[in-house]
Amino acid sequence: MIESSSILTVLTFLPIFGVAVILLLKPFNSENDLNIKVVANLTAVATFILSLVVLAMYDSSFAGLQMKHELNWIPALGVKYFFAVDGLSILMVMLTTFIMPLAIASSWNAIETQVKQYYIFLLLLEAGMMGVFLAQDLFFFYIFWEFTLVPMYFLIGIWGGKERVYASIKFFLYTMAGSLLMLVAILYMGLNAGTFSVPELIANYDLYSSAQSWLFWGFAVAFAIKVPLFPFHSWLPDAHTQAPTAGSIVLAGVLLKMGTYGFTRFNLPLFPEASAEAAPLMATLAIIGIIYGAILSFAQTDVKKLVAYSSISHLGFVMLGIFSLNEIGIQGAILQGVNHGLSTGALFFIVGIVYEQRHTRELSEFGGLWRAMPMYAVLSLVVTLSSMGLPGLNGFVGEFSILLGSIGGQTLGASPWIYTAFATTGVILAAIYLLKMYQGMFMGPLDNPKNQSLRDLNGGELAIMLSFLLFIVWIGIAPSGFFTMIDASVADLVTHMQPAIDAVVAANGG
Amino acid sequence: MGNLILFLILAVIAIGSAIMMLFSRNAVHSALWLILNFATIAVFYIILNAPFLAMVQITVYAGAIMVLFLFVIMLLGTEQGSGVLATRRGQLWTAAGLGLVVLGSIGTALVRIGGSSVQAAAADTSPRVLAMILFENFTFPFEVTGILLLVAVVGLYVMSKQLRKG
Amino acid sequence: MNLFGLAPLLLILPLIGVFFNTVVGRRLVAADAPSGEKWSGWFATAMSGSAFIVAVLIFFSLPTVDYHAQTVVLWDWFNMPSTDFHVQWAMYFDTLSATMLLVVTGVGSLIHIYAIGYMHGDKDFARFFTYLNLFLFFMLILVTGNSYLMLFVGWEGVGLCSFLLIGFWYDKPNGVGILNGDAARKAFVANRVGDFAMIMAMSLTFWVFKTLEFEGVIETALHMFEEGGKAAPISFGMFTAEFQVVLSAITVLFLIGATGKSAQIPLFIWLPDAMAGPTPVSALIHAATMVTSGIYLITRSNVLFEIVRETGFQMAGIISVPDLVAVVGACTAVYAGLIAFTQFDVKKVLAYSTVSQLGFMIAAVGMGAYVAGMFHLITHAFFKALLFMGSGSIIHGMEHGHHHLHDHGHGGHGDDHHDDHHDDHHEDDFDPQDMRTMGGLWKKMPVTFGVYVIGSLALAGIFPFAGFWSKDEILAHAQVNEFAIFSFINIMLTIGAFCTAFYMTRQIKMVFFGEPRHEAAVHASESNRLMTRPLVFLAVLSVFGGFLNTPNFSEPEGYGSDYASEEKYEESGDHSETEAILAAGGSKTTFTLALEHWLEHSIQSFELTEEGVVHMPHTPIVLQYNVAVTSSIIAIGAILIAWFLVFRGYPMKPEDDDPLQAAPVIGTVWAFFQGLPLDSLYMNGWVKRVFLPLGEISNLIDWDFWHNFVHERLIRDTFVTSADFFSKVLDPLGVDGAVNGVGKSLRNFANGLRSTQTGNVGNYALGLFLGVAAVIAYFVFAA
Amino acid sequence: MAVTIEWYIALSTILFTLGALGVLLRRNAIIIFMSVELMLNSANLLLVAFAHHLGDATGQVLVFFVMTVAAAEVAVGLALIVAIFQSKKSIDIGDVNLLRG
Repeated sequence: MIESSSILTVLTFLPIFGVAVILLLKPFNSENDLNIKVVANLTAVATFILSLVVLAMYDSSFAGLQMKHELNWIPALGVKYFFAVDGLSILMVMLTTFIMPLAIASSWNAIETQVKQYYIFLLLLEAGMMGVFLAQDLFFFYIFWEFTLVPMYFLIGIWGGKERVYASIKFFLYTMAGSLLMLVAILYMGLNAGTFSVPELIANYDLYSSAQSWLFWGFAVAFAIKVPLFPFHSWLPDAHTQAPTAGSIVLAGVLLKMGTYGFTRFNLPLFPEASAEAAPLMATLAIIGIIYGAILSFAQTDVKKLVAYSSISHLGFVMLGIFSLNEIGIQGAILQGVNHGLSTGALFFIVGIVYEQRHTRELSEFGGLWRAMPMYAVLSLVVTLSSMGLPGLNGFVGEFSILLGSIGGQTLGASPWIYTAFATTGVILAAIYLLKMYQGMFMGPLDNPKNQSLRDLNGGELAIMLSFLLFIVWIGIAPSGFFTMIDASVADLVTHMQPAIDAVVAANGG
Repeated sequence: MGNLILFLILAVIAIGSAIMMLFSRNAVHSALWLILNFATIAVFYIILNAPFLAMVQITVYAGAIMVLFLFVIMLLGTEQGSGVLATRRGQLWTAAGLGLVVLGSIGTALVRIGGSSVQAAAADTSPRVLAMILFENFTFPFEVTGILLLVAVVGLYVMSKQLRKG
Repeated sequence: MNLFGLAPLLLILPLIGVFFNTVVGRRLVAADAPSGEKWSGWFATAMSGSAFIVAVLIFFSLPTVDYHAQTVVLWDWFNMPSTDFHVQWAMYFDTLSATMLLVVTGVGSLIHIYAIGYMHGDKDFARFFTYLNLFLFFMLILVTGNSYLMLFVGWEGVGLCSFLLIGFWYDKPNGVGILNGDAARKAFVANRVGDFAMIMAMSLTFWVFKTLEFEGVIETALHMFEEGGKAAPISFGMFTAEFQVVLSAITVLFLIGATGKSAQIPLFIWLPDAMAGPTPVSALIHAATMVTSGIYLITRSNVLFEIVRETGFQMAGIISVPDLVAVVGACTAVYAGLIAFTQFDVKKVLAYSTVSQLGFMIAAVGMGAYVAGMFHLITHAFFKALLFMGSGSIIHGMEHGHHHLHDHGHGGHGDDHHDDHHDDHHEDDFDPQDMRTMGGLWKKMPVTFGVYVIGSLALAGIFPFAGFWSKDEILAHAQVNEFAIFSFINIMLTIGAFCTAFYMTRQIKMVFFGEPRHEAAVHASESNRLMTRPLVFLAVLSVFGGFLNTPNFSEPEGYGSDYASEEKYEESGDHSETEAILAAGGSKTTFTLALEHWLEHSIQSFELTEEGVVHMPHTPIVLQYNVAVTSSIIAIGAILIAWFLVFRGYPMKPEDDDPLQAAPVIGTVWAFFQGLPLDSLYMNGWVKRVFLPLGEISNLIDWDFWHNFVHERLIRDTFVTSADFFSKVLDPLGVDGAVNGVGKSLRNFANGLRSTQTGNVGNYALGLFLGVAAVIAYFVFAA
Repeated sequence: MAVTIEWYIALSTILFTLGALGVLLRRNAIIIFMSVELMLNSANLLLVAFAHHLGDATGQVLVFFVMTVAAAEVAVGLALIVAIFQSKKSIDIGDVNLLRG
């Protein structure tokens, strides 16, 4: 393990470097802004390659933070410039660096106006997300957390659909409002403990533990809005339906994971007792989200909205896994976060492909596309099945681990299987709404003349789809490597929480 | 005494050529008068123990720069222009008044000081010494000046492209 | 000879077939249909055939390792080092999975060959074979998986293939394609309901046994039972319960899973609709292999079920899980048997028949007669595949005849050929599957007729066909046990057997005898040899398949017990003698009970005694003459009644009622079963009445209330209204007035300044010079 | 009577003032430029005179810098004039008043 290393700093700010290059560029050929696209794509790919280096340096047997880059930033307040990675975040970082090139590449033909600004915002967003996943100082983290809002706000507001301005403002205000509660909590903790660094805060648990149930909810509301956990999901359908395809991919793929990551990184270790006490409530909300999101998803006629609501359902699984508070559930939840990023990201990409050609997303406008676009149909089928949790594909791996974890849920009362049973109905419901979507789009006769001239995937789209599919299948059939990466850290987390969990169990007469 | 006479003669030529440059309607004439003025100043340089600068004055100023002026004048074909009197009255009189204020101020100052200054020993001003000073004490300004020239060149290049397009 | 190293080929070969047909085969067929079809079809068949050869080699390798189960590990799947959760991709071979392997690959290969003929001319020919090979792949995972989780992979995978194949003709015009899609979706969702139970069962299994591998689960279960008895406490998290309760929960969940996959009450509704798929699919997936996986699952978990039986734990104080399994099976057997003779669609009759026969198998495993269940599974695979493919041949012949009427040149089966002609006046609603349009086909299609009769006799359980032996074994098992529940099952299954013979007779009479009732039937012709050869082959298996497990006709010498009185065996206490005899019987070259001896290496029987768990060999079955005679009489009676009394009036016209429909009492029953809404319960009932409104209500709540009302009306509009108040009322009077005043004066001042900017360089230079002069003057005069 | 530094200051002042008047009074942009050159030269003259007066060659070195800047300025300035002429067809600064408020 490398004790002090600036590689994470480089990784985080590499996209910013790309932004600087783009700013200096004058389009050689102003008609398609080729050079801007090339630079943006290259930057994203370079970031991915650098993250592979980080992965190679990552020691999966070590539970704590690695590759630390720790500097005093505002010594008077105890604020640090502190990047580090561990099992809770390594997969999130990899997910970010993997999704971003695909999202950027998917915009190649889709974005025609203000190309320069578009790519700048995407790259800024990438840097912000990396910062969120790597920062280990609450103050520092908060800066990145808020920073990600800005590029996303513009991405939705400028390149979005008809109601884009409304959706972007709603997105911004909703998430901002939640974050402010977190800011209050962060300031309270930091000023009481004299430090904002997460490991030091955990070590100084006594200094803030008396207020932990309040602090827990301060953080939880911010993260729950981001996830989004029922009932804080109202911004999601608007943001998703209005966002451009790449925006949706990033939103579903990475931004939502910031919420679930926040729970594992901050809520569980910082407030173990409050977490253990809140687990039944959080799990209940998660399950309501699973079922409610699925039913809503079924009721949609707009394909993109259908997929958006399915995110609520899928993220419900992740939350359930986290609040089972055992190794299997939390590992499953982290991996399911990655899986959801891949599957739902790919689904949004799929919707984007037909939308680009037909400029509609109404299910009734489609039908029989299999005949017109066979390759697209087959690949979409695999992605749909992955989202549905077919064993052998990635969705099942996460879902099953979560369900397995939830039945052994540590603080879910004497009948944790009730949670599991309700959550498992989500599996049935997923089949219902996803098959409705698939049948509506691809099966039935190809009788709409507008659909008959649709073209199948081109080379670029195929490459993007295959990149998604590579990991969808890989995680599906050989997830043990991924689990190994996060295992030590999660085990450490659960061990850290165990006394608190036992105390709560004892208090509840378990 | 001979020196003073020489100085006065040269001063008269310099001031006269400057005035002629100022009042010539024809721009080419103005340029020619200015060359004369520069040449006179080159003679002053020789008197002031700066032979190398005198040569530079002739080659760079009287030669290169003024040729450039003439070249542009010819290129644009704008020899004939309005004279001094074409200026607006207010401008003319204010300018003249201000000129007098400056002259008067400096003159007053000179009169107040009186001719009591003491001449120092003559310094070695061979090109070698100048180069030593230039490259030892003024290395950085020298570099900056180089960049300035480079910027001028690049700027001219860009402008010439624009000119061609426009 | 140990060839288990070849095992991965079982999975690789079908996958090669899948990739070949997706990438190459598709293009070949598109480029040149006749030769492309040959390549595509035969390549897939070759893959399936090779898998069969591998299966045979593995089958013969098992004796060389003394029938010990073999595990072939492929690679890690789930592995969380800090927990016990560790599942591998590993293949598990014992006699049970080897048997399933042979059935799946053997029948599968025959159906591949048949499908080459059946699917001829279809534009999606290669896609069909892709799916068939994919199905084979998943089915092989299902039967070879070494853990419940891997079994589940195959379990879901075959469900997927079933979905794809039922919806194979997804774009047929006139709404047929959409109906096909609906049927496919219904199958998938019904299966998912079963999968729900499977996931729950597996989750519980893991927390109880800390593993999901069959061997580990069984060992731990026996160990726990031995140590703690039925009330051994199980606890994890904050959960605690007794061993027998948890195990009952696990097994009942497995039962629900099995009802989904094996189409039992209440989840059987999807199977009849699944007939929308091409007929080879009905034969392979919905008769011979996939639907039997529920039986396989229960047989695989037999130890868990037997432990539950031993504990005697009654769910809700009413019934124990194994008994529930048997009851569900028996009820399904009768219920589906009754529905079967109200059907007019040639394939629907067979579909309900399949449900009924699966009921027999489930009832068998529920009674603990695992071998009998497996035996019936195998023979059923033979004759039901035969019957389905025979019905495919009939449909093919009818379509052929139908085309003959319109265009004389064109033969062969297309996916929607008859729809091509639907502008022809009276042929709009011609359905080649409706038995009422058939009749007298035995002359036109002699081979099909012959094999169909053999299949029907086997299904009806007529001596000496395969079905006789297997069905008899189940009935014998039901009869010889003395518990009340077994008597009930015995009665139900006997009724089921009667129904079977009855509806098959009705079908044969309607299809093959009498006068043709439609022009198409007049012109029908025999199918090509690619289709009939596999039929003949299966017919042979249907005749002789029963000898796989022929019972002893008399008690083996020195064996002082019969099947009816296991108690005696237990009481005798002297096990060594009988075990010796059995061992001798097992290795002796004898054709009796071959399957029983073969499977006893996988299916454990045991008894909890004071010394702990004692493994007990299986008792051999002696032919129960009373059962055999009774069931034969019932079957033959049913045939005769159907032939001479009830359906004497056949042939009938398409618009006629069935004679039973007209009968006074039976007519009511008929109407009840035919009009039963269960069949359309899913699409019309559940989805339309429950799920769609639920979705709309949720949408109402989420969008109209939560999104539009709370967020938009309450929060946003309150904000906007107050903002309006500030901007329109408060601001102009107070704040704005002051601000505007400052603004105005600034503006005037700025306008004044503006005039100083002339834009003339001279003026600016003058200003500059003014400054210079001022500075100089200041230094000279003021400083 | 020796030629002291005062004489040179006087001469330089006169030349500088004349140059300034040229900038202020002429409307021909080229002549304005020449006047600027004249002002620079008067400054140069003074630098050299002081160098002579103080016996320090550094003053002469500074003249080099002034010349360099002047050369650059002339080059850019003349290019600007050409550019203006191309768009306005005149080099009369009275015609160039885009900055008028």
